[in-house]
Amino acid sequence: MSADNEPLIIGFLCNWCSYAGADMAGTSRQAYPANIRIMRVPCSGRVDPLLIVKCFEEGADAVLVAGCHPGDCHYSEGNYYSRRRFALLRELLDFMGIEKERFRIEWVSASEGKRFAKIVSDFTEDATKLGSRKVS
Amino acid sequence: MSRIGVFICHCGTNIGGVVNVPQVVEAAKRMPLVAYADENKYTCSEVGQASIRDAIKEQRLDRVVIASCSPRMHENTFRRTVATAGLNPYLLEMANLREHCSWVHSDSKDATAKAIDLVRMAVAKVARHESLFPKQVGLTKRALVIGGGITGIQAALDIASAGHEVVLVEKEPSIGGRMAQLDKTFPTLDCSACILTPKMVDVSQHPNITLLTYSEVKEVRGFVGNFEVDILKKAKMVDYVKCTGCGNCWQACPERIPSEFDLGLGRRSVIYIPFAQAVPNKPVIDIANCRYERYLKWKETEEGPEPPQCRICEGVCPTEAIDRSQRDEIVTEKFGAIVVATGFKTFDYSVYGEYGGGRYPDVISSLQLERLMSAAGPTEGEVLRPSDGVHPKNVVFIQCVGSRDDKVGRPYCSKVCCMYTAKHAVMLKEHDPEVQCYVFYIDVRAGGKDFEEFARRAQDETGAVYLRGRVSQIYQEGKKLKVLGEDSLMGRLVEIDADLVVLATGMEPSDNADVIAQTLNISYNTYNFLIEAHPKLRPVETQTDGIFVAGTCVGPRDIPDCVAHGGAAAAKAVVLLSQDSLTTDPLTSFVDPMKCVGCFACKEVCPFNAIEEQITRDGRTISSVNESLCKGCGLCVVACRPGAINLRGFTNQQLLSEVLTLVGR
Amino acid sequence: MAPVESNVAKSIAERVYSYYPGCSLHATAAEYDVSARLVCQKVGIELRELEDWVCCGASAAHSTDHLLSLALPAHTLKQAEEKGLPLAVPCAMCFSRLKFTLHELENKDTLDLVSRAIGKELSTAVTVKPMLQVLADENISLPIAKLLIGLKVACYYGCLLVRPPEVVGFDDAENPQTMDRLMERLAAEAIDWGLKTACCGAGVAFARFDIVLKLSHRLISLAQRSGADCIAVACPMCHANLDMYQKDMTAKFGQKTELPVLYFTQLMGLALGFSPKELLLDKHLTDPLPMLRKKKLI
Amino acid sequence: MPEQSAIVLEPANDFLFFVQSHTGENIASCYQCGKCSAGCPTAYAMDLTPRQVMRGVQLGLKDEILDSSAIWLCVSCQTCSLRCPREIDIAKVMESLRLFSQAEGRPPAQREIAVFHSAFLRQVRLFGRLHEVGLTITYNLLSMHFFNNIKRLPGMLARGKLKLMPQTMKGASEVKQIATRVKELERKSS
Repeated sequence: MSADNEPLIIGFLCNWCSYAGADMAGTSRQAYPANIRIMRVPCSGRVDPLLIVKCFEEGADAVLVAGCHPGDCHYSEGNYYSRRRFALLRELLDFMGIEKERFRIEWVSASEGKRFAKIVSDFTEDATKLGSRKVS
Repeated sequence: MSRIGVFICHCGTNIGGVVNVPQVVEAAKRMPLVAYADENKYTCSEVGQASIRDAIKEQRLDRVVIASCSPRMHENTFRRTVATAGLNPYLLEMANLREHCSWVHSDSKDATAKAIDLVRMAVAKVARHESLFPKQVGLTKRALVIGGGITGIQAALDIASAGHEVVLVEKEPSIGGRMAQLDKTFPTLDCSACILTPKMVDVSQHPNITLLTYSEVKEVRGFVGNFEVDILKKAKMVDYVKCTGCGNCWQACPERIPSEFDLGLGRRSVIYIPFAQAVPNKPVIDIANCRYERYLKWKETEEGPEPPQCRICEGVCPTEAIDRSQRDEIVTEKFGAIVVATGFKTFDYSVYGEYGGGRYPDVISSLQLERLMSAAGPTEGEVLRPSDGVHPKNVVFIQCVGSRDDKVGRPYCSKVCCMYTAKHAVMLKEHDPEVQCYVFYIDVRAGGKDFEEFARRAQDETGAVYLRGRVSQIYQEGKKLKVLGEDSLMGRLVEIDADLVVLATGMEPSDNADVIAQTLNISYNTYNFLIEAHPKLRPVETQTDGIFVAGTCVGPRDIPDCVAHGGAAAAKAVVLLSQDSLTTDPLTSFVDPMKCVGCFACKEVCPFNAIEEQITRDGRTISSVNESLCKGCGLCVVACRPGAINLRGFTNQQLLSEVLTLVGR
Repeated sequence: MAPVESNVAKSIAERVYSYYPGCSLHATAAEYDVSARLVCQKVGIELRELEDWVCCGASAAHSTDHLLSLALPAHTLKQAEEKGLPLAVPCAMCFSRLKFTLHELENKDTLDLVSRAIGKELSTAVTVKPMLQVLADENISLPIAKLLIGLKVACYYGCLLVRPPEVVGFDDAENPQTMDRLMERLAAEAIDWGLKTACCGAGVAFARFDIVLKLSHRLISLAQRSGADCIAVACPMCHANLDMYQKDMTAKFGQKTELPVLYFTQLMGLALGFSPKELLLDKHLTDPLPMLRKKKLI
Repeated sequence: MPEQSAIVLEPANDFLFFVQSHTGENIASCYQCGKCSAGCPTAYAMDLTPRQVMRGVQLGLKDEILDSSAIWLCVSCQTCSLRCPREIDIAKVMESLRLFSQAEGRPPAQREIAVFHSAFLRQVRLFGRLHEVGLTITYNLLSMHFFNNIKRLPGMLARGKLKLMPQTMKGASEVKQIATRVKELERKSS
């Protein structure tokens, strides 16, 4: 892992809104820092909190989960579950000694390329401030 | 030991211009299980695809990673490519080097580093891919159409004419819907009944259509191609086999109550057909209001005074068709596709206290005016005002009643009011040249073929005075109605003494639109309008396969749009029904029977009721996934505590391995 | 409207109220004050006037000084709060200002600011009711001595009693019924007319007399043409505007404008057997006595 | 009517922003249906109808609005706010505009009304309660309509409707204190 991509951010993007939103950022050339590594999942509701914990455990500096706006879920209610789950997770992270600012959940629709770029830029900036996590 | 081939695309300079592709190729070659790596100028080109096919054969590759554009762009293309080379199409994984990398990063070094990571993730994931095979399921080649308005009629006729059986369910005693209540239609002014009635008759005579009037859909089970529907057939108390529709009964019936069809302006008998051209042209007994039924009720308890026994209808019926033994019954039918066309009702203007809240008899809705103008209406086409039956001379129209008004929770535009009001202005003038119409509007929305011309006609030819402003108050002053408005173009207040005020009430979904949506498991918005799968590209589909929506139950529409919409829904249904079997997407979740403890947490989160209970040989009740219903969202996977459920194409192991290749040491 | 019901529900138990007459009732609207006290006494409602109530500031304050417009009513609300009784308010303007203040005090910052302004810790735990609502309570039995049979009353609510609904939470804003029902309980006929909540011109009487004349005349003439024998009001300002200037109206608009304007409490008083003198019916500039005699009600 | 030049629109509409942030009302959402004006009892006497006032704010025409007679002729009857289909509290906006106009020390377009208000408050500040005879006299002096309402005084006095001497009470001192505290607090806030 090259030093340039620190902080390393892992992004879980739902296939229907946010992944498409990230594509839109591309087609409209909305530049953002290269730190994020995007994984495609069918729905933000598919992202297992334990997987997030695993990411941190393995040394990721920050994790972003992005899904359809509440109410717009392709599977009608998936993002409601993720919203509740990850609200809890943030608290849990703190408890585990991982700053909860390192984890974010955002709603990005397929048309919000600009917004996606902004979110990633801001998040990268904040993550940089928090510094890289030296896992023992 | 699998052999993975990696193909990296330059996409001209789109990727190659930023990402150092050769470097990525070299890195790929050093990745575990990668047997071959190569680059292409344009992978999606025929040349590019050919090179992949050749490589698969020559290098005996059993898995493929293509690092190019977004999988949303070309995944299917490349699945076909590897398939033609004899590989299972699901043994492909893509890395998005364009939209997610070269197009958003300018620093070549960073971009290349990221590209390598993305490829590494894809390789790690594809190594855990399995061959997947779409399933085939059979289907019932019958369609259910819910709602017998013009939209449902059109859909039913089209599906039936394509050779499929159709059951048309209508909750009223007759089909025809709102259009049957209209007098004339804009902008052509042809008589509504004259163009609708033939279609209604076609429905009743079509060999492929079964018409169930006075019936409602109660429950829906199953999935696309294989729906099972419970339909409630309300007791008509009339044997339609014997009944000839001679009309003796409804003429003889002594009871008269306000007619729903005439919106309270006229009265109807208790054994009745809603209107003269009703289809079927056979009556039902409105049990709640029938004297004899009331007597029978009394008989059970004998409390209170004995009501009169009537049974006149039975006396005058020449064919003894009155059948009091009838009871509500539920029939269950099988369908492959369902078209929902439950239509609209007009906004209840009584919430507008400032317009009298229904206190003033001469403040009526546009639909009521239609009944007054209709030759078949309560006044035989004479426009007489309800209070004293005189011909109104000064008529004020108020637009946007129950539209574009947050105050009453209806911020949307109902689309048709501007046009039908123009129509009313024109027609009133034809009815009585002395009539002067005043139309209070906010904007005249006349988008549509010949609409603007028609809207102009109301002003240019019939001299209707259009005033730009919303009326604030109406109050009775003697025999006149005082109407207070502002002409916002002059910035001056306007007071009109009107004989009749017509409120252009907006559209809202029929009662229980939400209930029906719930039974069908399709979504609806805050106003209970049904939500289409995509507002532009999938206007008649829903998120539930095999269920289609059409007409005003989706949103305000005029008649031509409804007919087109109904036709479109029919076409989609026919496409579905004309298949011999249905292919299901294999990217579904599946249960490991050994791990499942039968807690059914999965069942609770599943939005598609795809989780079914299954009894194992050793007698345990566990979940199993109905793969025809599963859409592969993966909610169940996360909900499953023992980790018994997994999602094909996105298994826990696959996601984990992606993460580990990224951060694992 | 939830607040209404809850108030009504509470008032079943309520027979004792703090009383805030307001400036007008100590002067121009004495007859409202007197009749209200008499009627309450008769039906067993005890009114305890707040000792040190101050002016509500009326439209003057809230048109020119927002904080003052909250501080003045707040001072009165504080007294009511200390008394721990629901507050009965005859004047619609006062009622409106008190309700507005309560509404504004929902906001924590405003609460603190106003508390500092009046130098006392405020709370919003005060029930404020218009006299109309207090007396129209179905649970209060009316020992009626004379039924007002044959009397056609145009009930006039004006603006401030019913608007804005989310603030005052009383009756229907477009077609209120409280006074109509009350009049029917007295066997009078409440006529249905379209301007029961229209504005009479309110506070501009001094500055733009012409406006008050025009607006009040519109009301009176509609009531007249709708066959009313009198107008019943629940607001001193409405009463002043409708009652005092009828001669000017006749002069200005030609046709004779003459329609007695009574406080609803005076009509209740009549029905409950008080004499015109006790009810100060002779204090109005438009004399109601001839009409009442004609109707054989006195 | 003075000659009018074309409206010059500023790209940054400070006035609209100012009014919206101070009232918390979304004036931009007004679609000019005029229901407010149609139901307004005093609109007929205004130089701009309430709808036009909203439009003026939308376009940032600060002077036209703050110098208009409309904002002073509004009697706060709330009819507009009750019926606005865009749920704008127009009466509240009008009230705020009056306050802004005064804060800028603009001469009120309806002098008498402003004078009445201050006369009224003067009474309240003096006695804690309103004293109508006092009010009438002060108003007439300030507004220089010396004989306004005088012809009605005898009739009202005869009917004991008016007391010649103001009633005083403990509250009076209270009100003075409140008024002064209010002034201080306002000075601090501004």
